[in-house]
Amino acid sequence: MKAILRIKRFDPEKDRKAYNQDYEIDVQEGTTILDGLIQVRGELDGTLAFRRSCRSAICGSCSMMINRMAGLACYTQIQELRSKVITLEPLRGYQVIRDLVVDMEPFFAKLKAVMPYMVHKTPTSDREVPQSQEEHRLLSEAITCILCGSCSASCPRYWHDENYLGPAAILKAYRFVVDSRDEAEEERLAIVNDPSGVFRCRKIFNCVEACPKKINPTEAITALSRKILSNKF
Amino acid sequence: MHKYSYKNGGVYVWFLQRLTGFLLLALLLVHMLVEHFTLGGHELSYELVAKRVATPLWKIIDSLFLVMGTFHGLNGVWMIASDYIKKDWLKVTVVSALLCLGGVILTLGLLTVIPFKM
Amino acid sequence: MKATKHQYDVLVVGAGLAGLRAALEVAPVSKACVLTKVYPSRSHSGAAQGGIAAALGNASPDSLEEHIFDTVKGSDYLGDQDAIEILISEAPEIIYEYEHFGVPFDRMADGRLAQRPFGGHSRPRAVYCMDYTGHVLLHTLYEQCIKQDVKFFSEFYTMSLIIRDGVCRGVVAWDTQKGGLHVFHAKAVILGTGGYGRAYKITTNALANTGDGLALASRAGIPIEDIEFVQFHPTGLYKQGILLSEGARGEGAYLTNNLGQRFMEKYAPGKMELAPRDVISRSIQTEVDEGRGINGQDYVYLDIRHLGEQKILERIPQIKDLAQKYLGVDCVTAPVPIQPTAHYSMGGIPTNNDAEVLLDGKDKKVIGLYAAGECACVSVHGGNRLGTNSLLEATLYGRRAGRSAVRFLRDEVLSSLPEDSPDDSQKRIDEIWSKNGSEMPAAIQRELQASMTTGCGVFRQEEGLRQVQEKIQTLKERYRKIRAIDRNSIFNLDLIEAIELGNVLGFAEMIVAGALNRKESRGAHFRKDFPKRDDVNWLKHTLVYRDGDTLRFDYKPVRITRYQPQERKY
Amino acid sequence: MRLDIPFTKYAWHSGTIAWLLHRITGGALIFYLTIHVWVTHHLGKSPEAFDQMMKLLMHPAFRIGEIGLLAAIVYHSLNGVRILLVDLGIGARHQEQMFWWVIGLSFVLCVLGGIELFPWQLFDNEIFKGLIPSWLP
Repeated sequence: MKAILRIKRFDPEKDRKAYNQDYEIDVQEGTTILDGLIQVRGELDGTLAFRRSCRSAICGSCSMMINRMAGLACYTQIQELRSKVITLEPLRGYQVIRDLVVDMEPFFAKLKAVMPYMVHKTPTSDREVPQSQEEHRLLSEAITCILCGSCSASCPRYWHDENYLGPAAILKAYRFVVDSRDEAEEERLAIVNDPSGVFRCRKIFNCVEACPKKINPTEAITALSRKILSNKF
Repeated sequence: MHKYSYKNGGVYVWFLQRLTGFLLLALLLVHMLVEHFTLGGHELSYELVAKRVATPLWKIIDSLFLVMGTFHGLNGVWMIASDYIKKDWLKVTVVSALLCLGGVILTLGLLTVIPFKM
Repeated sequence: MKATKHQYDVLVVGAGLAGLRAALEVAPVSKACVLTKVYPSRSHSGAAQGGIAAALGNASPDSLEEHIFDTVKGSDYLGDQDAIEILISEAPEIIYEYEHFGVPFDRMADGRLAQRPFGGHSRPRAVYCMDYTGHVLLHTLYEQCIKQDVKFFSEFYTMSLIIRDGVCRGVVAWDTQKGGLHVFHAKAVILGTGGYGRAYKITTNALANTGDGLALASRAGIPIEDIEFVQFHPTGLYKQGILLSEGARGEGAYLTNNLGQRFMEKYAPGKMELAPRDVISRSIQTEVDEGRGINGQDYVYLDIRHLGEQKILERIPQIKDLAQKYLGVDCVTAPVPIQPTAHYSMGGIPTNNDAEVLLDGKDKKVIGLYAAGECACVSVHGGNRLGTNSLLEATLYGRRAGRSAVRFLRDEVLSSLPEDSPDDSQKRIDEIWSKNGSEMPAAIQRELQASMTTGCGVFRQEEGLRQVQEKIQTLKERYRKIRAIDRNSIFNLDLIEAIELGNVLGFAEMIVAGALNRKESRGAHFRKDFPKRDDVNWLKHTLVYRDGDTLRFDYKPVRITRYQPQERKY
Repeated sequence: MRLDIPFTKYAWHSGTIAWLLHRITGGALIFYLTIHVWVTHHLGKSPEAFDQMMKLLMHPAFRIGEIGLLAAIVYHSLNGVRILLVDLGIGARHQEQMFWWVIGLSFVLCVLGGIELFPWQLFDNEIFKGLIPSWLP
């Protein structure tokens, strides 16, 4: 079977405008978009640039717009899409570096802004800090985030506001706020209670649809909102 | 880069928007029950409406409805606008315009409801 | 083209567990930075699933001695026992340090860390977080690096080490995002560059795992130790090679052949599915070779059904997701097709117990150069690594590398930077760009991988290895005529892939030569023509030097302290 | 460079539709509220003008407008409840089902209210007489 990848190309050293280029590739059962891209690079056009690494949906490198929806190239099978022509574009809401490669620095900068690390204020013993299985279960979803950026790239609020923390960063804050061992809840809530923080979420749920790890960032955002509110009373 | 850490990023407004939304819905149900079922079946006449509006309880209810509706609505408009506006001066302009509009609606509305006599 | 110059106290190359852990040691006390060819959170340590070992004795009584013995026995007595002892005795400290860093390890009912059984370990001692252990460890270390404000150079591809007169003075790196060479001048360099699974067709490794660190070292005249020992993970997703954690078998999964038998009772009756990886991989391969693969094909089943949906979702959700996504198999209702897949390199850059790189593989150090993790060979894994020991080794020896570097910095002045340092890298880039050949790098890589998988896989023998050797020679010829059409500097994947292919070809040649050279079977290295272990002649480490196009072998003895070699039976 | 594809070109999920409809109906309602307050203020003092206005409002065009108003109120309210449930931490995992419930319920309520509000007098002429079922009011 054949399929066409319609890839948004842009090379800052040559092009003034982005343009679409079509590549016809062979598709078998199980061929992913990433396999298709590797085929294009290996056989058709060596100048195509994209990020890739683990090809098993754990590193988060190959996030891009697939048929106008943010997702991982390695986690999307071509036959599953049921379209003859598949459009591939760089992630929305990010600066394009070249072809499908975007500048992730603002994304990581936002992650850094939410104090994404465990804070112990009371000294710890040389053994583990105890945690019950119920407390641990609260984390089990948020810790699987791979920081691929698909959620932020799917969020209309994120597209229009370069300051908005976005689902991924807020989810990271949530992961520490609900961790029974962490002791910096107040500081972190103050950060996400920014004019560009949790209250800018518009409950569009695109992030939930886009997440390759099936995480629900909206739930995390509302949980933080409620925590901020209840701390005010 | 934006510095994230702010004491109040809109938690009260966020909460009020949800609270007023909920109360508006409750009042709307009361309104529907009274207006269209108890009084229903008739064509609306000045007399019927005026009799209701003139009672103090209804004055309070109507005023509440007006105040909350104006807040909920104009804040909603501001939420939509703020998603797209990036320039500070434009933000200030839009907020002032919305506040003026809110003032006009509230003045006109309250002037209609409160002094109303049969 | 003029290279941009930077000056630091310590450079860390690679941002996996070893690199990040080393960075955490050096960053607070010196001017340090991390160079990584992907973003730090993308490193392949994150793909580890099952757990990290330490004899905490939470789930059952345990002792350091048992862990040490398991590791020594697992290594087929090729592991250096003093290094293993360090690894095992500092393991609990590493686990608790991780826990304090914020790793969300799974818990027992009483709030202590839960532990699960793992292949080759006689006790349940793998501390884990579902089947995302590597992922959470990597992200936690990255978070700690953010806390320490570690400076990262993301998407910088390190092209060469600057070593003059046995002193490491920095590295030359290519900025993938913007293009251009950068010279990083430093007192100390720590390598944590990971493995080389991309030499094989069926592999668990990422597309980025092209063994660049080994290439850097061997080009600088440093030998590579025990490179013939390539671990094959028994349970890779059929055709994809994607890792399905040993944690599944730790939780109780079965391996079955086309007759529905749990065939491991023939090969390791004592341990069944929890035998070490080399044993299970060979068993699967034997079943397949003798026609007992499912439908006569080259795979067997990993059967998790009896665990029940709830336990699967709680303990191994990622496996369920991967099997569903890539094979369309729901492991709750159907067995998952699996095959052995290239996973880990026991060998690497020779280091001593303080993670200092050894110029002659024995005792002469390269001043200011350290290595840790998969790219290094201490050697704690010997002929075969036990599952969960690698995360431990990467972290522990990453930390030791960092500490050694800090000790070294105290009384060290910055040695001068050679003027010609970027020239060699520039020459290599120019050379690739000047080629106007017709050979597709992707085709060369594909043929190499196919040839390595058939000729230098789970089972090896002279004839097959010779064929691979010849194949590699022709591929190297073809590599001289490759086509690299992309001349841009911004995100030039063509250039990087061409360089990586050169690296892959280089160490593939070493693996095959090493495998041909070692005329015995030990651990993961199994020669059908020499099926017995030969302690008289081969209880020693191999060191391979590269002198231009030829390879030279040297050996060093195994350090045996407590446990004398005996027959290895499970 | 930033490629800004219009947001309408992003894949449409139910959540996007719910969000857009909520904004559109909300905008319509605040517009209505403003007009409503304005009109009642000017009519509030005079019974004659009020009754005249009521007559005008019986005009088919206004009745159909009122059905639109009803639809807007019903959808905005029900989806408001959906958002409230999400914000309360109850509904974040069921937002899609809730969206279809909102659409379904809105439809039912609009049909019921629409039958009540529809200007059936439009059909009070020879051409349509035969077409109207006898059970309709």
